[in-house]
Amino acid sequence: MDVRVRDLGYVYPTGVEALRGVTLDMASGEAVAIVGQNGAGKTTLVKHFIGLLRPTRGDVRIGDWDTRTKSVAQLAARVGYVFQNPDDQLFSRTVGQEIAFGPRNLGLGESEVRARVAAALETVGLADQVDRHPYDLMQTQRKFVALASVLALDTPVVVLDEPTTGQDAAGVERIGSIVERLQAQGKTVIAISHDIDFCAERFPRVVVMGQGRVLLDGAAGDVLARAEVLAQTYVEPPQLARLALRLGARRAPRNVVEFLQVVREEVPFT
Amino acid sequence: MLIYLTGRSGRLHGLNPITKVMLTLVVIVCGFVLPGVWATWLVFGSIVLPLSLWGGIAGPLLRAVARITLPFAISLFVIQGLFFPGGTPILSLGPVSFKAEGLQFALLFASRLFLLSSAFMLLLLTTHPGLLMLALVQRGLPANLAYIIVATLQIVPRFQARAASILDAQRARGLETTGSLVRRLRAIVPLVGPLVLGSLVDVEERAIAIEARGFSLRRPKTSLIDIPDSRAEKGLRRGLIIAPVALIVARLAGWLR
Amino acid sequence: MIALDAVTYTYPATAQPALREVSLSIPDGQFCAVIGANGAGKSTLCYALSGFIPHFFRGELSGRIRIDDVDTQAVTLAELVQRVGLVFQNPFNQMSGAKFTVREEVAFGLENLGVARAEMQTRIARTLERVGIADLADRSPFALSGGQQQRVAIASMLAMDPRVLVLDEPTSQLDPIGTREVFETIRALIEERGTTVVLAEHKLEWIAAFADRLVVLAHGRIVMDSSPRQVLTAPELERYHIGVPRYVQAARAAREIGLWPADRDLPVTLDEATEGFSSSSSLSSTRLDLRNSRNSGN
Amino acid sequence: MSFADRLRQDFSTLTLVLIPVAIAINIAIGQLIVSLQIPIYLDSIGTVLVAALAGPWAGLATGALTNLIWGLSGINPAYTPYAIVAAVIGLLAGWFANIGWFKSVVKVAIAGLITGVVAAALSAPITALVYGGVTGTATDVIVGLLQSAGASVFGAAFGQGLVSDPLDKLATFLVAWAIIRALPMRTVARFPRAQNVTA
Repeated sequence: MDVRVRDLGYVYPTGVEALRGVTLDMASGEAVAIVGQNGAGKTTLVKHFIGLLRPTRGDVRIGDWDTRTKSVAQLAARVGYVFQNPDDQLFSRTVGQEIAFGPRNLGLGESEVRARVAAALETVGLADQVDRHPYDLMQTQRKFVALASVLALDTPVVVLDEPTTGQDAAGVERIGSIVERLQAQGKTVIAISHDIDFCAERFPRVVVMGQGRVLLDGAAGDVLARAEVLAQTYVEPPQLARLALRLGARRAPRNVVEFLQVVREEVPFT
Repeated sequence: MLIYLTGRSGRLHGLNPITKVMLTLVVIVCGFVLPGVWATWLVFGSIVLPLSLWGGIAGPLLRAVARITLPFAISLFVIQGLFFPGGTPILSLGPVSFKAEGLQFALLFASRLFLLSSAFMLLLLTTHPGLLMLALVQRGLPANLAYIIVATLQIVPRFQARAASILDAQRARGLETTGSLVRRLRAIVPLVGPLVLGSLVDVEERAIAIEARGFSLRRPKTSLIDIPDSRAEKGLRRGLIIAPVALIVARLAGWLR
Repeated sequence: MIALDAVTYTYPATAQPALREVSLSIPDGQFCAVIGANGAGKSTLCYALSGFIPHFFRGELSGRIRIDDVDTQAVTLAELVQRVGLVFQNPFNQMSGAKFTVREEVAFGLENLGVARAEMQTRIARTLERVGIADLADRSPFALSGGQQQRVAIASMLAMDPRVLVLDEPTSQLDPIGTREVFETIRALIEERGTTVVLAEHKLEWIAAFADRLVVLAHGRIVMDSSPRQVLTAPELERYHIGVPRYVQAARAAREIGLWPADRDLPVTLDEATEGFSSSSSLSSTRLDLRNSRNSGN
Repeated sequence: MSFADRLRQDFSTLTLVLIPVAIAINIAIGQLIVSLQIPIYLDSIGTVLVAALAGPWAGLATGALTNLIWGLSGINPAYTPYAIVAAVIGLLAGWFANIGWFKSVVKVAIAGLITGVVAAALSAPITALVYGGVTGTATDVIVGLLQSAGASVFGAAFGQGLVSDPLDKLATFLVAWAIIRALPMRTVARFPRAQNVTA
């Protein structure tokens, strides 16, 4: 489902102007990473997608819906939002019940709820933990419970806020493959992340934000090569991109394969 | 969660917290020992009001006191005015009537509440709770007790912030928090649950954190902050003890009626 | 000097040990990093080193843990905190809650130790300066960013002057700026004071650039223990699900196709990678670029 | 075990960190209930939690301090005089937990009702002496009705308490019990009186 943001401005009740005219289009089947320093407006922007914040000016459309005319609960059927801190949502005694909460709110039947819970747990690799107490799991596993609880809503748009925080290599790998799978299913996947290597490797498109504006928006390989613009919002290019740029490349490779390609094409060797 | 007002000049802020605690107690004792409505207002007018003006907090103080005492005052005048046992009716409202004794009773208690809360507010608005606790610890209050009080004052605002994130997280999962009473009641568990569970689970890590800082070392603790205490203030405090004691004695002896 | 001798530990009410036969000796002034998949025993090791295992968590401990020849089981936790400082993931949970300013927060531990006021003031000023948060001294600890709070937590430990500092994933909840702040603080600390540092971390890039030694945990056992270079370039690293540094991956793949000299060590830092790749390049212009960009990045 | 040792064990560092959280729970839920205009208080859930997990004395401290904090924070100083009642609620809850009444829902409910009656009896003199018999809430109508039926100010205050307190403490005990059930065992097991709430 398309997400359309038009000249979005947002001023917090405290008077802080968090967004100063953001325009973005994200289509079905797209995976977009939003990067930028804390306070750049990333979270403020994505909170508009599910109606937790209402535009001060401009508008946000999720498919044919204008977010200003829909309640958060209605938007929850179209936009799944995985919060950074899983502990802000856990209240059930078992992982299974926790994940069933969202689908029940959507008014689904019990058999459908059960099927969705099972599928979501399978996806995040916690199928054998369905009867455990969420707090008996490690925080990084609880993050997967929170992710599963949103995947179970099966929304056409999925927003992930700092999904890789605290995860080990296997966890990051799993989240990456979930992103790619959602994208392959034709969903719109939007992630906020400080983990720039993760963004480069898993998201074909990167949006760079700084001081409430979009500084850069485009293919990851082009955007992440613009070290001087990234530096304005305290983002460093990914490791392999830094290496390639030092070696004289003009494109930012997203992974090892691209790195070798870039080195061969752009850096002259004997 | 601090109602302590900084940035207001005035010597009241600079007084030793113990002096202000005693002042508050004296005001409260006076208000309850002295007979009649006039005495409570006399104490307010002669002690609390001038001090609050001196401290530059009269406005906030009156606002806070009004907020606290108004619901009680309304209840008092309506309930006791109408239903006070016995008494002389002065104004009839259909089957019930306001009675003079009831209204007097209401006026007395409303006045006392006003004095009581204004004395508290005088202390709270001009004394940083951290400093207050430190002063009390230096006078023998167990440090653990002070820790609990200060920690609570810092946790409550954190709770409020977390409650806001939880509200967002659950609404994003389709939880309806407005509408019929049943709907709102149903929302309580998903909203309160994460707050209570999360904060109770966090207790372990927070205990480790203060243990790592030597919290349970059994040796005399020192203090970074030094609380000024002048000779004049010490004298003032001695004087402050005399007033309520004299009043209580007088009351018991039957000199005050 | 830290010495673990065949340490096996099981948490209460669990069946499997969290640490198995761990023996480890860390000399004074060493920066020892610990990596491993989540659940491999990193946090448990940190708690064992700082005495919270067994004193706080109880459970079953066998083997011996010594800090400077003091057996941690033979003394109380309170006595240990003067020798070992502990910093962990969640910055917020490390604020004592008992204090209203950063300065007082750092003083909290010193007050418990009974340090005299004048000495306290000197130590606090010095520590805040060292950690780079002197400008935050009068702010509320709760009004700071995660990175700033984490530095307050580190300062609070340093002020107590421990010889050993144990850090359990201190940057996992921080953004890149916060991560840099924490690592630079640790580096300065080791250089200036010779503190022994044990750091559990996931961020291989930073470990490669900073640590003296790297220990790999898997299922509660030490499976690798060597220099960061040797560990991070070893083929068996992949077995332990902790990832392989990108520069190692890139150089390894490049070596297959002749873009990285077969006889050259695999690189673990950006500088080494740059040098290696440009050494196989013929164009001097590339070398020139390299020299120009040398001062940026780490 | 001597009483001093028992106290030292009950007031472990964990308990000292738990109590502020419990007080914050009292205040947060108390305020929520007020804002929802539900005619009970539910402002001692945290107190009962502490009493069950860390014993009667920790419960007593939590209750008393909660009312002190209501005042110190300036949110509602009018609650402070009821500190004695809150302390006794904590004490009683701890005793009930000690004799094993926190292991079945029926006993928890009975403990709540009994505590409610005691609370009403202790509150009445405070309400009468400090507040002239009213509480500044909707239930004051009951005071009016009882007084018009011939009750004294004290009697009416007690009557009002009997209507609201047992119900309130019943709900409070049940919610606290539900929270303990919802906690992971690992967390519960850390507290000094964990055996009082686990089967």
